[in-house]
Amino acid sequence: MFEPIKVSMESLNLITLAPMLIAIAGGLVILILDLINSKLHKSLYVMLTILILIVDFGATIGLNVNERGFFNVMLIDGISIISQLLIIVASILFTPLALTSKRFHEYSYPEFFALFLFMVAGFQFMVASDNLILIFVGLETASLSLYTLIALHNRSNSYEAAVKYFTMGALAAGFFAMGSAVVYALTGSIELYQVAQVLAARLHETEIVLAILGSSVLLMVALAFKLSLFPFHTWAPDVYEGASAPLAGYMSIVPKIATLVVAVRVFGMYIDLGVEWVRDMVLILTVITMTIANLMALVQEDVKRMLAYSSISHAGFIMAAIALDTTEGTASIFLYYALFMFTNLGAFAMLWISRHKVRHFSARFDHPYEKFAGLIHIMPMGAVIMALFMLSLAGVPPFSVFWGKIYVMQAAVNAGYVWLAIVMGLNSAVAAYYYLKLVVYMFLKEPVKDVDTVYYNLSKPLMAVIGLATVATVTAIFYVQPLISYLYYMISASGY
Amino acid sequence: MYEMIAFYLFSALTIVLFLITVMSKNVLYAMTSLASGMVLISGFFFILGADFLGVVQLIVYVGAVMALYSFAMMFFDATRDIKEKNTPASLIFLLGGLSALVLVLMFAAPIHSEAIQALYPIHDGAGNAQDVGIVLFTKYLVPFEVAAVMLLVAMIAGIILAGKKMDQSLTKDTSVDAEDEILIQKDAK
Amino acid sequence: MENLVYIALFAPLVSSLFAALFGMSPKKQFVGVVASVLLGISLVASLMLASYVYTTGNTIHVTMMDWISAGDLHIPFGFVVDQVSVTMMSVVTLVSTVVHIYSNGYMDHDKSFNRFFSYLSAFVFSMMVLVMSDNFAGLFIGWEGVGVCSWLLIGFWYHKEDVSREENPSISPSWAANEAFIMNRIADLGMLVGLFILYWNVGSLQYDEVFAALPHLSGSILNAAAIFLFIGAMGKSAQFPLHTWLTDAMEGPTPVSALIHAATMVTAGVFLVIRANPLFSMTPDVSYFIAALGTFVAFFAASMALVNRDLKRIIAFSTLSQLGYMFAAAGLGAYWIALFHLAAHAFFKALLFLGAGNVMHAMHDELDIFKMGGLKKTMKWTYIYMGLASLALAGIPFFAGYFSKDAIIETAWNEGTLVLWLILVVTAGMTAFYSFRQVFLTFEGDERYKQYGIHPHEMYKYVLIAMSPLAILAVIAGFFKEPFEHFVTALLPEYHMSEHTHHIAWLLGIVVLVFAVGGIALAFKKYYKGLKRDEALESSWYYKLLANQYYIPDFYEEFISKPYAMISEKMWNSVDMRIVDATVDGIAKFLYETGDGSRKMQTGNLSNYLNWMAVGAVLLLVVAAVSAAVIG
Amino acid sequence: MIGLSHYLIVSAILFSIGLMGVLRRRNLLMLFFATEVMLNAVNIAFAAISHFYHDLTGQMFAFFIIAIAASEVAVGLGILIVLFKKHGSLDLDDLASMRG
Amino acid sequence: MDNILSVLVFFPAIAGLLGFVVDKKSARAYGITVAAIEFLLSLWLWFSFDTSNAGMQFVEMIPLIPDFGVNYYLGVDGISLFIIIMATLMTLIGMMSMSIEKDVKNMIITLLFLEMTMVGVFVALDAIIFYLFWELSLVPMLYIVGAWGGPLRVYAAIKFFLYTFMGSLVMLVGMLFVAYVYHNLTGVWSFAITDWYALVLPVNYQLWLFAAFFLGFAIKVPMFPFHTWLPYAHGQAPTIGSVILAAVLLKMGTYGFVRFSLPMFPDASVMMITPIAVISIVMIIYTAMVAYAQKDMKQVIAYSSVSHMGIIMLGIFALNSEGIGGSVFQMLSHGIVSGALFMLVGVIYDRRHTKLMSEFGGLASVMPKYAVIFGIMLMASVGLPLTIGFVGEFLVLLGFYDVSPIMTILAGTSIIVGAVYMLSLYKKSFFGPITKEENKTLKDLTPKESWSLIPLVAIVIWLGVYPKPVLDPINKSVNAMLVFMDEKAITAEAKEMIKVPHAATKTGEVK
Repeated sequence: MFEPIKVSMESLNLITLAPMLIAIAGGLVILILDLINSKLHKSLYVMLTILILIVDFGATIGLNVNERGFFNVMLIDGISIISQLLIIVASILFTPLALTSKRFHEYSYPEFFALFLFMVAGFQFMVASDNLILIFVGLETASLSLYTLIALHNRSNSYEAAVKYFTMGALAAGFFAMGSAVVYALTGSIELYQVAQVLAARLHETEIVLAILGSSVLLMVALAFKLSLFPFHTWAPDVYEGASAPLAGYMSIVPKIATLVVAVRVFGMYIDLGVEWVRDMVLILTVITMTIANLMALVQEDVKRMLAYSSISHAGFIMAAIALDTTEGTASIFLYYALFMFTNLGAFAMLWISRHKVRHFSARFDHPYEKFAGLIHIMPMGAVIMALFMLSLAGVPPFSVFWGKIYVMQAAVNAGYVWLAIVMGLNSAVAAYYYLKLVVYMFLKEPVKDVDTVYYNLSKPLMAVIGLATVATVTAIFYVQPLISYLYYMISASGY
Repeated sequence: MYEMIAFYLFSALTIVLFLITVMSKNVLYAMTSLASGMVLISGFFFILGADFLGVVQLIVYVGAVMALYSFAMMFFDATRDIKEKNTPASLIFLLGGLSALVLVLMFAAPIHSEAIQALYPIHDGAGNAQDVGIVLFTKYLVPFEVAAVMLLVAMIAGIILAGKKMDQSLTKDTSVDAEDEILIQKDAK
Repeated sequence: MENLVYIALFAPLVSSLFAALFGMSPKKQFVGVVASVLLGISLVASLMLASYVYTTGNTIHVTMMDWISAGDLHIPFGFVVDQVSVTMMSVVTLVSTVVHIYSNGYMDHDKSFNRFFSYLSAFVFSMMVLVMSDNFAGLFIGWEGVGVCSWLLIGFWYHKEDVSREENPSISPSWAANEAFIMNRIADLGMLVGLFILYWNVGSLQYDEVFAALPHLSGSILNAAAIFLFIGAMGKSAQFPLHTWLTDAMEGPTPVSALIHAATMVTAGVFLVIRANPLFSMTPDVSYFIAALGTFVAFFAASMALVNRDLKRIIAFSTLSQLGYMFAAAGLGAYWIALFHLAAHAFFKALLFLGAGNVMHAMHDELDIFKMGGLKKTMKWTYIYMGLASLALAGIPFFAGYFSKDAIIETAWNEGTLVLWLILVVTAGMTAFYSFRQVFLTFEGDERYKQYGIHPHEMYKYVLIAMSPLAILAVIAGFFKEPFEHFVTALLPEYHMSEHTHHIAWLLGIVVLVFAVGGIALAFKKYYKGLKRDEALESSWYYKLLANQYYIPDFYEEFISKPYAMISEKMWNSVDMRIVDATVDGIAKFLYETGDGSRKMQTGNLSNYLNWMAVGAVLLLVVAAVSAAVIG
Repeated sequence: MIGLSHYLIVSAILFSIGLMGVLRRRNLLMLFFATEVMLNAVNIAFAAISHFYHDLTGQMFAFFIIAIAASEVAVGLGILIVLFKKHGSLDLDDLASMRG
Repeated sequence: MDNILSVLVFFPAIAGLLGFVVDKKSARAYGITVAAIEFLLSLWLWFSFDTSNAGMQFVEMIPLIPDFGVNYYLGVDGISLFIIIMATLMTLIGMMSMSIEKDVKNMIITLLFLEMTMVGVFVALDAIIFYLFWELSLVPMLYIVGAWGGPLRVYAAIKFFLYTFMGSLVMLVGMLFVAYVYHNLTGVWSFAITDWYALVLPVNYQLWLFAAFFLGFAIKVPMFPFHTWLPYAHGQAPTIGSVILAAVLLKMGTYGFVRFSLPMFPDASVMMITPIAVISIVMIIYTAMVAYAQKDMKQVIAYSSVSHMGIIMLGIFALNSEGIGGSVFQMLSHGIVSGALFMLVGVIYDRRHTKLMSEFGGLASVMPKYAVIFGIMLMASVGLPLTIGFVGEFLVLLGFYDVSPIMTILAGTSIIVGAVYMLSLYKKSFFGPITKEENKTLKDLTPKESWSLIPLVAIVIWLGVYPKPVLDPINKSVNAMLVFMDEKAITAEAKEMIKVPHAATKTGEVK
């Protein structure tokens, strides 16, 4: 009884789908290759993955700003492009870390790379839509892949990590679904641009204030879990510890970028509508998060766990920018992550190359501080690079994270939140302590044990990644300008 | 009228069944009640005119998911009573109660607005499956395909995680390193 | 003439630097000779300048270079040679030259011979800067410079150990040096403040500009400036209550005591008052206070000298007492008389000290006059010199002291300050007594030193010859009073006795003379035949009070030094470490412990994690509900 | 007459029951059951809203939630299997080697 | 050479990088050569400096992040010129006298990087660049204290780093706020200090911003009660570390006040005169007393630094040409004198491995040269005329007298209490008999030590006798600053307190 539906190819704007399709197709190619010949070496898959990601990158960067595609499900605005680019760059940096000199379980699976590419596609979908369904499905695709990748490291800690992450993720998914249901109930739509319109009309209805606030809370719980905001952060240290170092580094960046994009879209909408309560909620959560995580990081005995807490703190730090709801604030998020990415991945890569299969230094930890004691005497170059990363994370100029930090703080000041900037500053000072602790161990202490080389896992590709990260960290001052102007252009173009 | 009876009946039953799922010490009871509850939920879907959804609910949940769970239950040998050191009941009821209270307060409000126009309206004359089909394969084709990828991921994940290859871990085995690899950078010093 | 100014000024500096070159080498006789010659050159230059100024009445003003200029402040290195400064230059260089020559003999066994000359010449240079400067800042340079040299020279025998106050009232040379320096610094602060007051009100520190501007200033400012400048003078000239360092300064080698702590440096305070006479003449209240304090110190110091047993300390107290006389004169407005007494005092006091040095040299550094006696046999010339000097000091007619000191006493009468007059007269008697007590106990009577196994010997000839100019001047200086008055009053305000005073001057002179002779007679009676100790007297409270310097050093020790040390200790231990630093560490510790505490939420148990998540969610929901209720 | 609120309240109650289950359970398998309860509760809400707004979006969402739930089960059980092989237990309390 | 400032900043850093290649045994010679070249370059800067110009010279400006207003913007005026020269000089002298045996190469490289940051702070005219060097200077210092220090070195190093870091982050927020205000008013982003000078801020903004900058600078100075990191840092640092720390790093704080706080917030500065003067007086007297209570020679000098920094602070807030000029001069003098004193303590530490005064006594007998140089430095430290220490202290007290006579008298007690602890130190260590057997055979200064100390002695006396070549350019820039502050001040009170010297008004020296 229905008329045939006529849809023109132009109106579908399929190009908006191209980046994700490339990643998915790449994943399928890897699976098929494995079916054809199961003896192929992992280096092939690594390079293939990188190539696919490069093509993906090319496809993404070629997208036009502010296009919608496929019945308005796809949304290619400025932040979707830049976040996709960041995701792809981080993934490209991550991939070569598979080429360690020692063998680790997950890389023996070609499926690892396929799952990885599906995960990237999932994140890309997540950021490239304002439809809660697609966001949810993308999120779950990525998350399910991620759980698997964690578990594939194949040792007791990684199962534990996967289970914790998975279970809490399932609960968060419940909250996301419920939040979407409330939004849907309020507006009859789950596409944020429609939601915003309807909500704007309904804001005056006092009876449904609770529902509006409640919807934001439920969505917040789900996103805060992903962003590891207090008190939804509890999984993060354990999962980082259980996962392999590169994956932990990856987790501290890519899922957060993707979730931040969603958060910008969702909470930006609420704040734009004038629901100040949401802004307050975000501010309170972020301030608590950066502070508590910092304090807990102070007392860690393991570098990786410390970095986990530090990542939580950084996430809180940057999430605060959402509450500002200014173009600068939003730009600062991406600037920060663009700069933080290299440093943090570099730091985790440094941990990765120092990873032993047997724990020489501590019964529980892979990377206790003692392991790095006196590193300056053993491997001066390694110590210096690690120290650079630590100083950068601590926000010492002129290293990369500093520029992100002042840009965020400037955004806070500009938006009238001077107190927030001061809190950020003081938190950075506290944070400096635990980063310094590692520097102190490396430079100021004598080696504890005379075990074989600390950088047990070193290989040329890893050196290349670390070298790249180092260069990016040190020379940030020279590329911040183009980065800022690009980000600012993209974000203001998409109206945030 | 029928709708009302059905609603209250289904509501009461699902609440009880899910309570059993949550409270029971026995996996078998919990799972059975979960399955029954899901069947009743599909009943809600039918009341609400979402026939296709009801069918999918029956097939996927009651059929596939519960089957998976039963296999898992057998694998884990979890037919015995479960001994759990549960979280203090007071905390659970406090949190559960509070959340229920706030959510109920939220939903008790006149959340429904007549002013809202349906974007993808249900056509009264047509079957639900047709309506769903048209929307799913136009507007929601992309999510649908992504869901396919997601299922593929789930499949691969299930296969490799449960596979034999996971039994032996290269991550912990230092003996495999010697034969490796082209990319070795020997002696980092 | 400018060259002469520079020669007079820099010859001592050259001497000092030359000696410093050999400062760490063993004794080199030529160092002493060269130093003495250079000082002689300075003396000659000074005398030539003096004669130039005397004959022409012109003053010489040279500006060498800029020193400090910041904002509106401009301080040059400028030197002025006028009647006052040339007098001081002549006195300083004369005494210095004698002391330099004397030191060649006195220090001949000291292994730090060269170093000594370096310090001594440096002192002379500083003193020359002090007296020659044409501005207050330059004066302050010299002021501090002599302070440092004094510190170096008092502590010359730095290697001596600290001993208890009972054993040696000055504890040790290094202790005495520090005491002198720090006490002077207290006064210097006053002086600095005086400078600041002048600068901010006048806009300059040049003498001529300041003095020219004084009439435009208000009385309170003038008073404040005068008071603070005088505080500075009190330190250098060891006026009560900053006097204790002077006697302790006797720890230095005796030539140092002669030059610095008798003839020159300690008179810098008097010099300052004389120099700044336009200021002090405009502040009669302050001047009167100066006179009163001077008088008090004259008596006060003399009283302590009465019972002291230490040869050098007696002379030191006497110096203090005479400084009191000078201040009395200056305070009463008789600036030229003060200056005259300053010069005369320099000669006979230096002589007295050098004589004491001879005795010390002979007695192997024994200073207790109770252990001496009968030295006249071996040390005839020294006896003569010291006798002459004591006569001059006692104010016996026609010796230098008679003219200068009597004039002061006369001034006190003339100003109608009879109380001051009376005290000064009594003090004159006491002065005569203690001077001759010392002379008799040292040179006459039984030879008590023998039981200590000391074999005294007379000083070298050339040393004795070198001392002779001082002896001659101690005798004859008084006769130059008239020309001197004429000379310096070209610059200083004239001071004339009133008609009435002039009329009874002879009577006043006789009164003083009676006291002086009475003092000598008493000393003769008690001590000429030898030492007879009077146990009853020595155990009396007043004797003890005097012998212990009115317990003032003990008072300072108990109520200033020790509390200062104690408070310092407290400040460090209790305040700095326990409060300030502990707060900082406490904050850090608090943060760390908060971290440790909040880490407990990471139990590792998934169920707890889920609980946290639910708690967070429910809490947010409840807050949302409450807020909604509030908003709605 | 049964309105939207009725359905939504049922959904809310079921959601809270699921939440209580998540909080209460220490056995991972049973915990997964509780998450299923939560998702199902949401499905009721979506279906009801869809019905009252005459809008298909809600059904779409519910449809995808079912798909997601199914995938989660697959992956979750996969992880549980490796965990069980390793630990021989599904009790959460045995699973706390990483803490602090 | 117009880009001499860039050369000055980056020459040591590049040399430091190349230094990794240099052989360990030649590292010291390499370092000294580089430092000497750098010093000569800084002297060249002085000779090509136009002393008649009160403004910024050798200005370099390259946009770095134009969208954000960050430029590579360098320049010197009379105020910073000599601090730069002092920094290069003290680095050179410090290296010459260095007695470290362990990891000399690392030390040299660290020092060269430190030199870059030090010079950078004083030439930066862009707040972000200033902040960059400011923070970066902590890192080499952390390493120096932490790696070559005493038993508590790690604690001391971290305390130093975190304390300063904390303060400067608050300052950073202040900078960002100024930039924000500037942007609001002009529509342009700029972090250039010279642009900021043109901002006339309302008084309440000034006060808050003053407070933010104050925290950053005051910790660095260090002002009471933020000073407790200093004794630890000095106590634990190796000699070279203490020398650089005391000579240059502390000056960054006071320089910051002169460069930022005064010209940017003239009204707030005037309002803060009394509180800051009170703190300064507490610093002067209290820390002098604490210094007197110390048992360790180095701690005495460390606390004396705090006391002297109090004088400098007081002079800055005299807000007249005498006071500020005196302060800037006192920065130089304190740099050289305390640097020398730390080197001197290092000399004895190298011989005896202890710094406790009770371990010594009578050193003047066995080490006469050492005692002489120590004595000269001591006299300079207590502010003896004709040494470098007097000029600054005199001008500061003179300048502040105009603000408050009573406070000046209280602050003036520094010449007394300073003498008390320094003389007591000298007496305890150098005077008296030699009580310890091991002190009897101590060697006097080696040629290496002498040759590093004698230039300092020469400077101490030269600038004490003839400070004009240094004081004039300083004075010129300070006068210009005062004229400018006076014009900019909003409140009548501030206009009255900021004293423009007649010299500046007469010649109409307006920037």
